[in-house]
Formats: sequence, C-alpha cells, structure tokens
Amino acid sequence: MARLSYVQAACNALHAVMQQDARVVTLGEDVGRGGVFGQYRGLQQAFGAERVIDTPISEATIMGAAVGMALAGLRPVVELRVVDFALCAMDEVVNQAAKARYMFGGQGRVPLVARMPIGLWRGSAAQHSQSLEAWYAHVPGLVVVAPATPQDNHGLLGAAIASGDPVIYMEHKELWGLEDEVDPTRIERLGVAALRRPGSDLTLVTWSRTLHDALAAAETAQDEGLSIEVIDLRTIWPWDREAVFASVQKTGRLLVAHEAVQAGGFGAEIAAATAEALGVPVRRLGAPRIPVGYAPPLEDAARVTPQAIVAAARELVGAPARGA
Amino acid sequence: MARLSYVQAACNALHAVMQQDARVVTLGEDVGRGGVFGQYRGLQQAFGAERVIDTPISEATIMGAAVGMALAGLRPVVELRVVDFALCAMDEVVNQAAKARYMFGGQGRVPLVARMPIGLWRGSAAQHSQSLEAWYAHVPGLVVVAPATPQDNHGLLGAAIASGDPVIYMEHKELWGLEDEVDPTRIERLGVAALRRPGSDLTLVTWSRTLHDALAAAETAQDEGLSIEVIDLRTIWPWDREAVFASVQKTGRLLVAHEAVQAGGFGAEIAAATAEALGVPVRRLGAPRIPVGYAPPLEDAARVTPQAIVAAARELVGAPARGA
Amino acid sequence: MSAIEMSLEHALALYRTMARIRAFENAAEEASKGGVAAFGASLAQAKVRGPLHLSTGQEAVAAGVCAQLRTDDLLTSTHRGHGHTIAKGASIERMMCELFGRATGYNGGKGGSMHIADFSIGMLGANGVVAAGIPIAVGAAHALRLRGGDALVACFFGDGAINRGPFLEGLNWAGIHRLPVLFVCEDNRWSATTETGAMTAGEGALARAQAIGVPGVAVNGNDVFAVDAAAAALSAQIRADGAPRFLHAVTYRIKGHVSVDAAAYRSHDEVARALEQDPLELAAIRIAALGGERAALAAIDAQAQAEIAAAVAAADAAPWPAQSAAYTDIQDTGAERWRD
Amino acid sequence: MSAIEMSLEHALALYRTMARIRAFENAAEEASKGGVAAFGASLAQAKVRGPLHLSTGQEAVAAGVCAQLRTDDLLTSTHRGHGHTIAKGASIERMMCELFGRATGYNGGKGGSMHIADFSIGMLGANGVVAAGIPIAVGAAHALRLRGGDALVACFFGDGAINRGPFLEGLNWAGIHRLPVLFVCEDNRWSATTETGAMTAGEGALARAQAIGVPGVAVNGNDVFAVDAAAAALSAQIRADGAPRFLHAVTYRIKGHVSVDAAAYRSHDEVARALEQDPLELAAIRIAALGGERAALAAIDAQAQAEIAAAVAAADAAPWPAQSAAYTDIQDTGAERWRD
Ligand SMILES: Cc1ncc(C[n+]2csc(CCOP(=O)(O)OP(=O)(O)O)c2C)c(N)n1
Ligand SMILES: Cc1ncc(C[n+]2csc(CCOP(=O)(O)OP(=O)(O)O)c2C)c(N)n1
Ligand SMILES: [Mg+2]
Ligand SMILES: [Mg+2]
Repeated sequence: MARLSYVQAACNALHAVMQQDARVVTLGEDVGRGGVFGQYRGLQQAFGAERVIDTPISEATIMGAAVGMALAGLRPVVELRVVDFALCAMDEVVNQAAKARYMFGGQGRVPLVARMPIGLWRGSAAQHSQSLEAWYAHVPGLVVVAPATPQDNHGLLGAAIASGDPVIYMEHKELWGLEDEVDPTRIERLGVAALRRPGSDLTLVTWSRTLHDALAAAETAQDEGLSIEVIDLRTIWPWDREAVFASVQKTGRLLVAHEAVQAGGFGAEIAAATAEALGVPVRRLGAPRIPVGYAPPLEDAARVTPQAIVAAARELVGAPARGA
Repeated sequence: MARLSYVQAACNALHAVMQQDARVVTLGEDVGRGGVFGQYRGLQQAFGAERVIDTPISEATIMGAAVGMALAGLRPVVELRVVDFALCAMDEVVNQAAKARYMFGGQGRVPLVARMPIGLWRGSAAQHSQSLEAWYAHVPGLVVVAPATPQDNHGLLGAAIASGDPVIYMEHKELWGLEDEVDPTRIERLGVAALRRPGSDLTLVTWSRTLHDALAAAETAQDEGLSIEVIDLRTIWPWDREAVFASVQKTGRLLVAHEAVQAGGFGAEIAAATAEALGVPVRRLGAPRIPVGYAPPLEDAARVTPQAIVAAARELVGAPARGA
Repeated sequence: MSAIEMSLEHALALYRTMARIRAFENAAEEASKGGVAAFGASLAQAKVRGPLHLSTGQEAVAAGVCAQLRTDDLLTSTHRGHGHTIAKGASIERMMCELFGRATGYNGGKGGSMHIADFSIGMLGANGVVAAGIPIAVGAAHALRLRGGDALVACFFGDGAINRGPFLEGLNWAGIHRLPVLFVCEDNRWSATTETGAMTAGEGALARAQAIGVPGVAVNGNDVFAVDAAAAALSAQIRADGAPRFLHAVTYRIKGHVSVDAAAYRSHDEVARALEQDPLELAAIRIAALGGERAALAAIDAQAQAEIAAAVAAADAAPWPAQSAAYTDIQDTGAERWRD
Repeated sequence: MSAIEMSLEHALALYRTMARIRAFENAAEEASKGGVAAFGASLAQAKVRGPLHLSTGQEAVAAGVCAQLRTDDLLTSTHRGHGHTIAKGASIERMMCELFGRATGYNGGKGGSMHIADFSIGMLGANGVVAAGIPIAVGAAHALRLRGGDALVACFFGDGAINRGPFLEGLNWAGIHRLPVLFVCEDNRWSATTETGAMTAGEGALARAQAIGVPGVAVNGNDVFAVDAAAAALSAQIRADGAPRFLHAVTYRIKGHVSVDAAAYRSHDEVARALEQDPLELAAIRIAALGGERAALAAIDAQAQAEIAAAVAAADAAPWPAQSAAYTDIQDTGAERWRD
C-alpha cells in the first residue's frame, strides 16, 4: 500500500505492465517528457524511445498507427490528451479499431488502450471540457472505462491493457491530483461496478468525478433521513446490469448522475434499461445541453453538484416506490 | 404535386433554395457530376462551379471550410457521402460547427446543413452501414434531422437550410429510390413529429427507414387486434416531446424502434424521458451491439424487422398498462 | 533487378499474377450485376452484393510490387484491393467465397470485397475508408522494427488519398521514425466520378512525398517490369536502411468506380487510349521480345480461367455463415452482451 | 514596401503594436498565476483561469503580418492568439475582460483566451484545436471570393500544426480553388513540451507548402520589418491574382507552453540565446538607425503600460455574466430545450 495520486497510480500501473510485457508500447504527444499531466513520467527513461514513442501532433495517425501496431502483435497504450482532441481520430477509433476484428472475421485483433481524459477542467471552456463516454458505449467493439479513484486508475488501467480489445480509457482531468491509498497487487476486472456506499431508499448510479459529488450528496441526504446507495459503474460498457438491478430491486428507485450532457448521455441507457426490466421510477441528472462556458458562472451551470443530486434524490423519493 | 423519389425530392428542394438565396452553396466530393447518389443532379450546370463546389477527398476540410463559409456569411450545404466518412470530420462538426456561435459569444453563427446518410445498404458491411444520430443529439449546438419520406426530404431539407444553425441531415441510403407524391409548396418545421397512423394500445416512436417497417408492423398487428399509433419523429433533436407524451398519455405504453444500435441509441433518451415523466411501461428495439456484417445472414441480424417490432409490441402490451 | 536482366521465368510469373487478377475480377464483376443500389442499379439478388471496386487495367502495380515482397512482409490495401491480395499470395477460392459472403471466405462472410484480408500471408486488410490504411501501415512497421529483421510494410493507396490528412501525417511519421514502409500511390487518375488532377494542387504525389521527407520514384504503372524493377530497388533500400520510400505508379482505371458504374462522366477516347496500354498486352509484347511464346501466355490465361471457374463454383456451393456468427469476433469483454 | 523604404512612422506603428501585445500578455500572465491545474499548479482563484498561451517573443509575426491587413480582411488564429487579435485592431480592454471571464468581454465570458474573437474587425476567432483554423480560413476565403473585391484571409498556425492533416487538406484546397489566403506558419520551434524539429520530416513548412502548390517565402519572424515587408509582398500578390501564398516566420517561444509551465524540459542556453533576439529590442535598434529616438519608444512603452493597467482595472471591476447567459447563443431550433 502506498499513498498515490490518481495520475501517479496510472503511471505506476503502466510502468509495471511495460516491465512485464514487451509487447506493450506507449505513443502520443509529449510522452517523452512525461506527458502534460505527468501520466508518463519516467517511462521513456525506463523503456527507451522505441517503446515510449514521441509523436507529432497527428491524432489520426496516433490512433491509426496504434491499430496497425495492434494488428501486428503489439499492445499499444495511446495518449490522446483529451477526448476533445480524440475527435480528430474518430475514423481510426470507430471504423478501424472497433471494427477490424469483426470485419476481418477474427483474423486480427486490436488490443489497445486509448486514453482520452474527459470532463470539466476549471476555465478550459467548450473545446477542452467534454465527456463523451456515451458515444463509445454505442459503438460495437469498444470497451469503455472511467475510473474515479487512484486505486481504480491503477487496477483498471492494468485490466484494460490486458483485455485484448480496444478500450476507451477515460480519466478525469479534475481528478489527477486526488490522493488515496493504492494496493498495487489488487487485480480489477472490467465490467464490474463497485458499491461505494450502501443505502436503502434509492440507488444512485454514477462514475468518474461525479462519484465524489454523489458520495457528498449521500452524506448530506443521510442527515435528512434519506438513505442513498451509491454505485460506481467504473466500466461504462459493458455496464454492470446485475449490480445495478440487484440494488434497484432492493431500493425500488434509480437515479443516474453524470457530468456528461444529460440529453443522449449514458444515463439514458441505464434508466431506460432499468425501466424496461424493473418498471421502477427512474431519474437522470446530467449537464444541460449547453457547451461549457469559460467564466465561472457559465461553467458552473454545466456542473452537476452535490446539491442538485440531493434535490433529484428527494424528488425521486417523493414519487411512490415500486417493485421493491 | 408530383411523383418524386426521395433523392429527387431533396435535389429539387436544394435547387429551389439555391435559386432563391445566393448565400446557399453546396460543396463535397463528386457534386459536380450530380453526387454518387444523384442528390446534386443538374445543380452545377444550373449554378456554376463557384456555388456547387467540387472538393478533394478531404472530409475534415469539407466540413471545416463549410464552418468558415458560414462564419463569413454563406449558408453551405455539405456533402459528406455517408455518416461513416463524416467521422473523418468530427473535430470540425463537434468542436467547431456546434460550438462556434457559443464560444464566440454570439458574434458569429454557423448556418450549415451537413448531409451524412445513415443506415444499412445491402452488402456494404461495417464501414458503410452505421446510424449515428444519437451521437449528434448528445452535442449542444446541433440539430439532427432524419427524413423518412420524399415529402419530408423536400420540406425538411428546405427547413434545415433556413434554420440558421448547424443541422446534421441524415438521409437513409435504402430510401433513395422510394417514390411518393410531393407537394413542393408545403413548408415543414424542424422539431415537429408526424403522426403516421393513429392507434390506441401503444405508441410506437420511430424515424428514418424504420418508419416503413413500423407501418408494416402496425398493419400486421391490427389483424391481431393490436392497435398501434405510429409517430415519425423526423427531427431527432430537438425531439417532439409534446407529441410523444400526448400519444403515450393516450395509449399508456411506449415502444421506440430504430435501426441504430440499441445500446446507447437515441431510443434510450426517449424511453428514459418518458419513463421519468409519465411512469408508463417502455420498451426499445434497436440493432444488437454488433458491427454490420457483409453476408446476408449476418447483415440481417442487424436489421430491425416488422416481425420483431410486432413481437416487441405484443410483449409490451402483455405488460400491464399504466398511466393511461 | 533491371528490366534488361529480367529472366523469362520471372516475366512469366509476373504475367501469371496479372492474368489471375484479371480473371478473378472479370468473374466477380459478372457475379455483381445488379448487386448495388447506387448509380441507379436495382437491388437484385446478385451473388456479389454491395460496392465492388475493380482494379482492371491496374494489375501491373499489384503484380510488380508484390513480386518483391516476402511472406513476412506486411501489406495494407484500399477499397480496390483484389489485386494486392492475389499478388501477395492469397487463395483465390477463399477470396471468391468471401465476395460471395460465404462461411468459407477469408473473413467468414463478415467483410466482403471492401474488407478482404489474409493475415496468414501478412495481408492486413482492404479498407473502406480512403487513406485509412496509411496510418495502419505505419503502425505495423513499428511492430516489425521492434521485432527486428528486415521485413517491410507495403502500403497501397489511390491518387485521391493524397488529398486526405492521413497521407501527410503518415508519411511524416514514417520519415521521423525511419520506418520500413514502401508507400505505393496507385494513381489511376480518377477518384470515384472526379478526375483527381483537378482536385490536386502542386506537382502531385511524389513531390509531396519528397517534401515530407520520403524519397522515391515515379514509374509507368502499366509496365509490370518497370514496376517490378522500381519496387526491387526501393524495397532493397528499405531493407538496407530501414527508412521509408515512395513509389508513384501511374496507371488508369479502365472500369467504373464500382462494378455497376457505367462511368458516363468521362470520354470514350480517354478510355480507348488507356485500353491501348493494357498491362497484360504490354507484358505479352515484352515477353515475346524475351523469347517467350504466345502459347505459354495462352496456357497461363487458360489456367487462370480454369482456376477462377473452380473458385466461382466452390463459392457458389459454399454454405452461408450461420446467423449466430453475427455475434462473434466483436470483443471479449462483454462478449455475451449485445442487446443492452 | 522593402525595409529600406520603411518610414519612421510605420516603424513606430509596428513597434507600438508589439509593445501593446507584450504589455497585454505580461499582465495576463500575472493574472493567471495558479490558474491552471496542469503542470502541477494548484487550482487557486486566479483572475485568469485555464490554459493561457503567451506569444511573448513572437510579437513581430502578428505585428508585421497584420500591418498589411485591412479591416475587411479576415483572420483565423490559434490557441496562442492574443497577438493576432491585438494586431488586427481589437480593443485591449474587451480582450482583458474576456480573459477575466466578464460579461463585457468580447465573447461575454463564454470563450476566454483560447476562443477570443472580434468579428467586427474580421477576427474570426482563436481556436483550441491545433490546425483547426486552416480549413475555416479556406472556407472564409470562398465567401470573400463570392462577394468580390480583393480582401483576403490571414491564417495563422504553429509549427506543430504542419504535422496535422488539415494542413495538407487546407493548402491543397486553397491551391486548386485559387483562394485568397495568406497562410502564416508562426514557427516558434516548440509544440507544447516537444521540440517540433524532431517530429517533422523533410525540409519543413515552406517546402511542404510549395509541394502542395502554395508558393511563399521564409522570413526571420523576430524582425518585424522583414515580416512586414514579406507580408506586404505576399498580400499584394494575393490581392492581384486571388491565389494563396505562404509565409514561414521563424521565431521562438520565450515562455512555457502555458503561462504556468516552467518549461524545464529545455536548456537555459537556448532561451538565453533567443532572448538576445527579442523582437522589440531588434526593432528598437532599427528604429534608432532610421533616426527614431529612444524617448519615442519609451513613450510608446509607457502608453502601452498605462493602457493595459486601465484594461486590467476595467476587467477587474466588470460584472460576471449572469448564469442565464449559459443558455443563450447555442442554437435557435430548440433554444429553450436544454435539459431533455
Ligand atoms: C474518407 C472517405 N471519403 C470518401 C469515400 C468514398 N470513396 C470511396 S473510393 C473513393 C475514390 C478514391 O479515389 P482513389 O483514392 O484515387 O482510389 P481509387 O478508387 O481510384 O482506387 C471515394 C471518394 C471513402 N471511402 N472514404
Ligand atoms: C488537435 C490537437 N492536438 C493536441 C492539442 C494540444 N496542444 C495544444 S497547443 C499544442 C502545441 C501546438 O504547437 P504549435 O502548433 O507549434 O503551436 P504553439 O503552441 O507553438 O504556438 C498542443 C499539442 C490540441 N490543442 N489540439
Ligand atoms: Mg484513383
Ligand atoms: Mg510551435
């Protein structure tokens, strides 16, 4: 066990995997100097410039080259800075990485991890603040992971690299500095949610940075006598239906909260699937359908706050619980 | 009134708008020879190569140039062949077109129509068959339109060009040849659904090519004594909540059917919103989360059929209706 | 190997490759009639469905380049990839089965013509997206270099692809990382219904490559011996120093963009002139000069015809993939989850 | 106008533009301390938040190019766009208000430094995505041409941008359509924490542009008179024939990538050498040679300082945007629908 930041935990995990598996390489802009967020600190010194590969500002080719590497037997970890810039590589992600194995009838596979951090990042405005996990969840062939804690950023990154499929790995820019105890020997599995706080009145499903607001909200609600069970989805696709349904069967109500825009967000999938399967009351809370503004009052309009989560939970419990 | 194909109806609408408004220009690959699907037949002859602009195979710049044109006062209609290739222009669609007006505080606007046909197209496999309307619905700043009939492809294209916002305009590749009577004087508004068939037992919301399967399904179901109300959404964002909710309040049940992958499809948004607002039973029917295969048996696995729609409707009605 | 030193045996081998490509595509074209709804054709029950892109008239590029490749070399292709696949050594029968969409095809019916691949011989796939193979080739070259040895990646793309961003990005990348890639611009002068020249500024493919730091040569892409010689020189350089090279092969697209495209947008004269430069005819003349007999070529042609006829019969008789196959080869994580 | 014929008045105007940019960015830098969470800084309550990219040391490029632009010319910029915006004629006070995120800023607080724009003077916006301004410039040039007249678009981008696809696509496009665009590669030798040279194959920006069909020249980007003269020549050519031109301006990024980046990844020597080529100092020497007095420059500096101090005070006193403004300027269709 060691106290590590979210960013250092991932860096350590990558270091360990690269040491064990010579097929693992890392490529992207600025990785040689450790990455602009420090996610690759020390790796080029440890593994050399042939395995920790500096690249031009060529997102399409960063991702496309990773597909070629993977088809030819490597296991690339791809640095794309932020999900907003990953949009410059969408053909390579969606038409190539996600489909190659299928199109070629299983002759080739694309084991790669594409890191594209999501989320707000104080004062970064509309082109550096998006959360697009719902997009990738919609694309057959992709796995989508969004860790919320240092421990998960260690364990899930390792699991993602080991998985053998293209994994869209979404860290959160406002979590880089978050510190916690990390057990580097703990193995995580993709597709398994974490119960972060037990409760009985409603199930709150969330992921990434919003987990921390959800926990704060649950604490506040507790004082009002409202018992919220908090589930951290961790893997967005495949999402852990069993864990969510088991909790909702107990509590009788579902609230999904995420930082992404609510309209067409992945909360819709979870809410719809739960309503279809269990017929219980469901609610979502995501950002309004607005670009993220620069000034704090505008940016704050796009933030899902603990207060808003408590309010949504209260409203949901006001509705009659069913199915429990 | 004239009998027109879906493709000719749009071509006529564009011709009429270009005649009326000198700011409207068209750009894209092969437009000078009428477009590979015939959507631009005769336009370069009529309006010249400065307004019907042939372009290199440069999707990013086709879309980016259109943003520049729009910011500088033109109203471009952008040809992107199919939504699959539009992925090569995702930065330009999402970071530029959708956000420019907001980022610049309203100083500039981006009135453009980006045509990117969706859908299956017999034997075209994984990279030419996607339906990604849910992606764009999730992006603030974008309007999303998916016409299902020749009349709508005439009226909605005109409305899209007039709208003043970036509109993602999604025709369906298997509808090009569909013929029907078209009244060229009829004005359509974006955001308004069409009631295609009244019914009383459940509301079936759909759009694009699936409308035709939905109508066939409703016909079949009628023989079994099941009365299905069919709503053609036409505009995916903003979707016509009022029309859908009014219908669901009457029928007490909602089924959404679309050709896109079900997981994370826009059906989830409609189902979730309806479950939240009305608490009625909801169901979705979309494609399985698989890439589209080439061979007919594989491709057919990705098709939402009238039979499957009837089965889903039957199952939904088996569930107790609430809220009606 | 210069054209002068060309052995008759090698010349006949090049001719044979071209003859097999020609016969394969003629048969595929025949089987595709009515198989695509674009370009006004109806959606009939053709044996080969969807867009079918023929490389008729361009066979010398595939044959000449691939003659210089080894099995451990890799190859990325385009939407117009039958020739590259055959020339790299794929089974014609399994290719035809794939075009027919049968379970016995290379991709089990999942890919069809636009995604044909044979990983066992290093053919990493055709691609439905213009220029998409370029970054993939570059990445594959990284893998080769880490593995050691002197294998290379041959990366084919069309003249239209040089106007897409990945052309710049991929060549620059191969240049700075000194990767063993042979870039082959198969310049057939057309991009779908558009003449590429009018859409291309500057001096064209080779000048661009050189400015981006990838040296190379231009060659008559209808002369299989010239292509073969150029590919021999460039691939030897790549194997020696590990750095990328560029081959600009100028040829012509005899057929329409897809098999059902009548190509009414271009002049008969232009096509007629191109037909006079048929790569098989040109090769036949040269082979005669080397002392080859017409009968030898006729035998090769007949053999190719027979082989293709057998492939068509086999494809026709082959089973469809089971519908359950639609749900495999997608991803391992969550493999059983395809409806939620 | 060649450097020799340069009038003292014009020289002082160029210096003034540079002095105002320098003063503006120094003040913005000061106000941004602790304002970005990257590079290890904490998320304190700075007046200017988020990534702030300074063009300190590069002022001559903006000043020299924009001196040749008219109000009806358009301009697209990058993430490092303060200089271009000031040189094109924007209000320093409204810019500072925008960096402070206030309602009185150019974008009403919606954009900040990375999206600063002033459409009233043809400044079509900074851009947070590398190379994204290139296609936008090209499209804007189509609009100018359809309108008639001899206005042009100045399109700024960095040395890192020449490795992204839109560089190729946009230049090719401007070439084939003969569009009035002045492409300006502002080559400060760095791309974030990476030296661009090692990531760039071939002879660099100008050679690439020429191979893609856009002629141009290279210039010492720290010599404002040289930039001014080159921009004068190129813009005159563009106005005369309507075709694109390329200016490769070699300069240096004195500060870190963003204001809170200490840039420890490069040598002190390198920075020290660059500081000896400070464009304001170089200009001062040349102005002295033209007969200008040090006092005149000191007065300009003082004026700039005063102007900036007033802008900072105004920005500090200006109101925040109302939270309701978060919901405007998005789209008309469905404008009231932001939660469903
Ligand atoms: C990114 C992208 N844009 C457009 C298309 C449609 N398309 C398919 S082939 C083709 C022409 C390609 O021309 P070229 O690269 O010269 O190859 P050729 O067809 O001549 O072999 C086009 C535009 C595509 N497949 N991908
Ligand atoms: C497409 C894209 N990739 C990466 C980034 C992150 N980024 C911001 S500025 C920058 C360096 C740009 O270098 P250059 O073009 O030379 O401009 P400079 O910063 O030197 O002015 C990078 C990589 C981005 N903004 N956009
Ligand atoms: Mg071609
Ligand atoms: Mg730079």
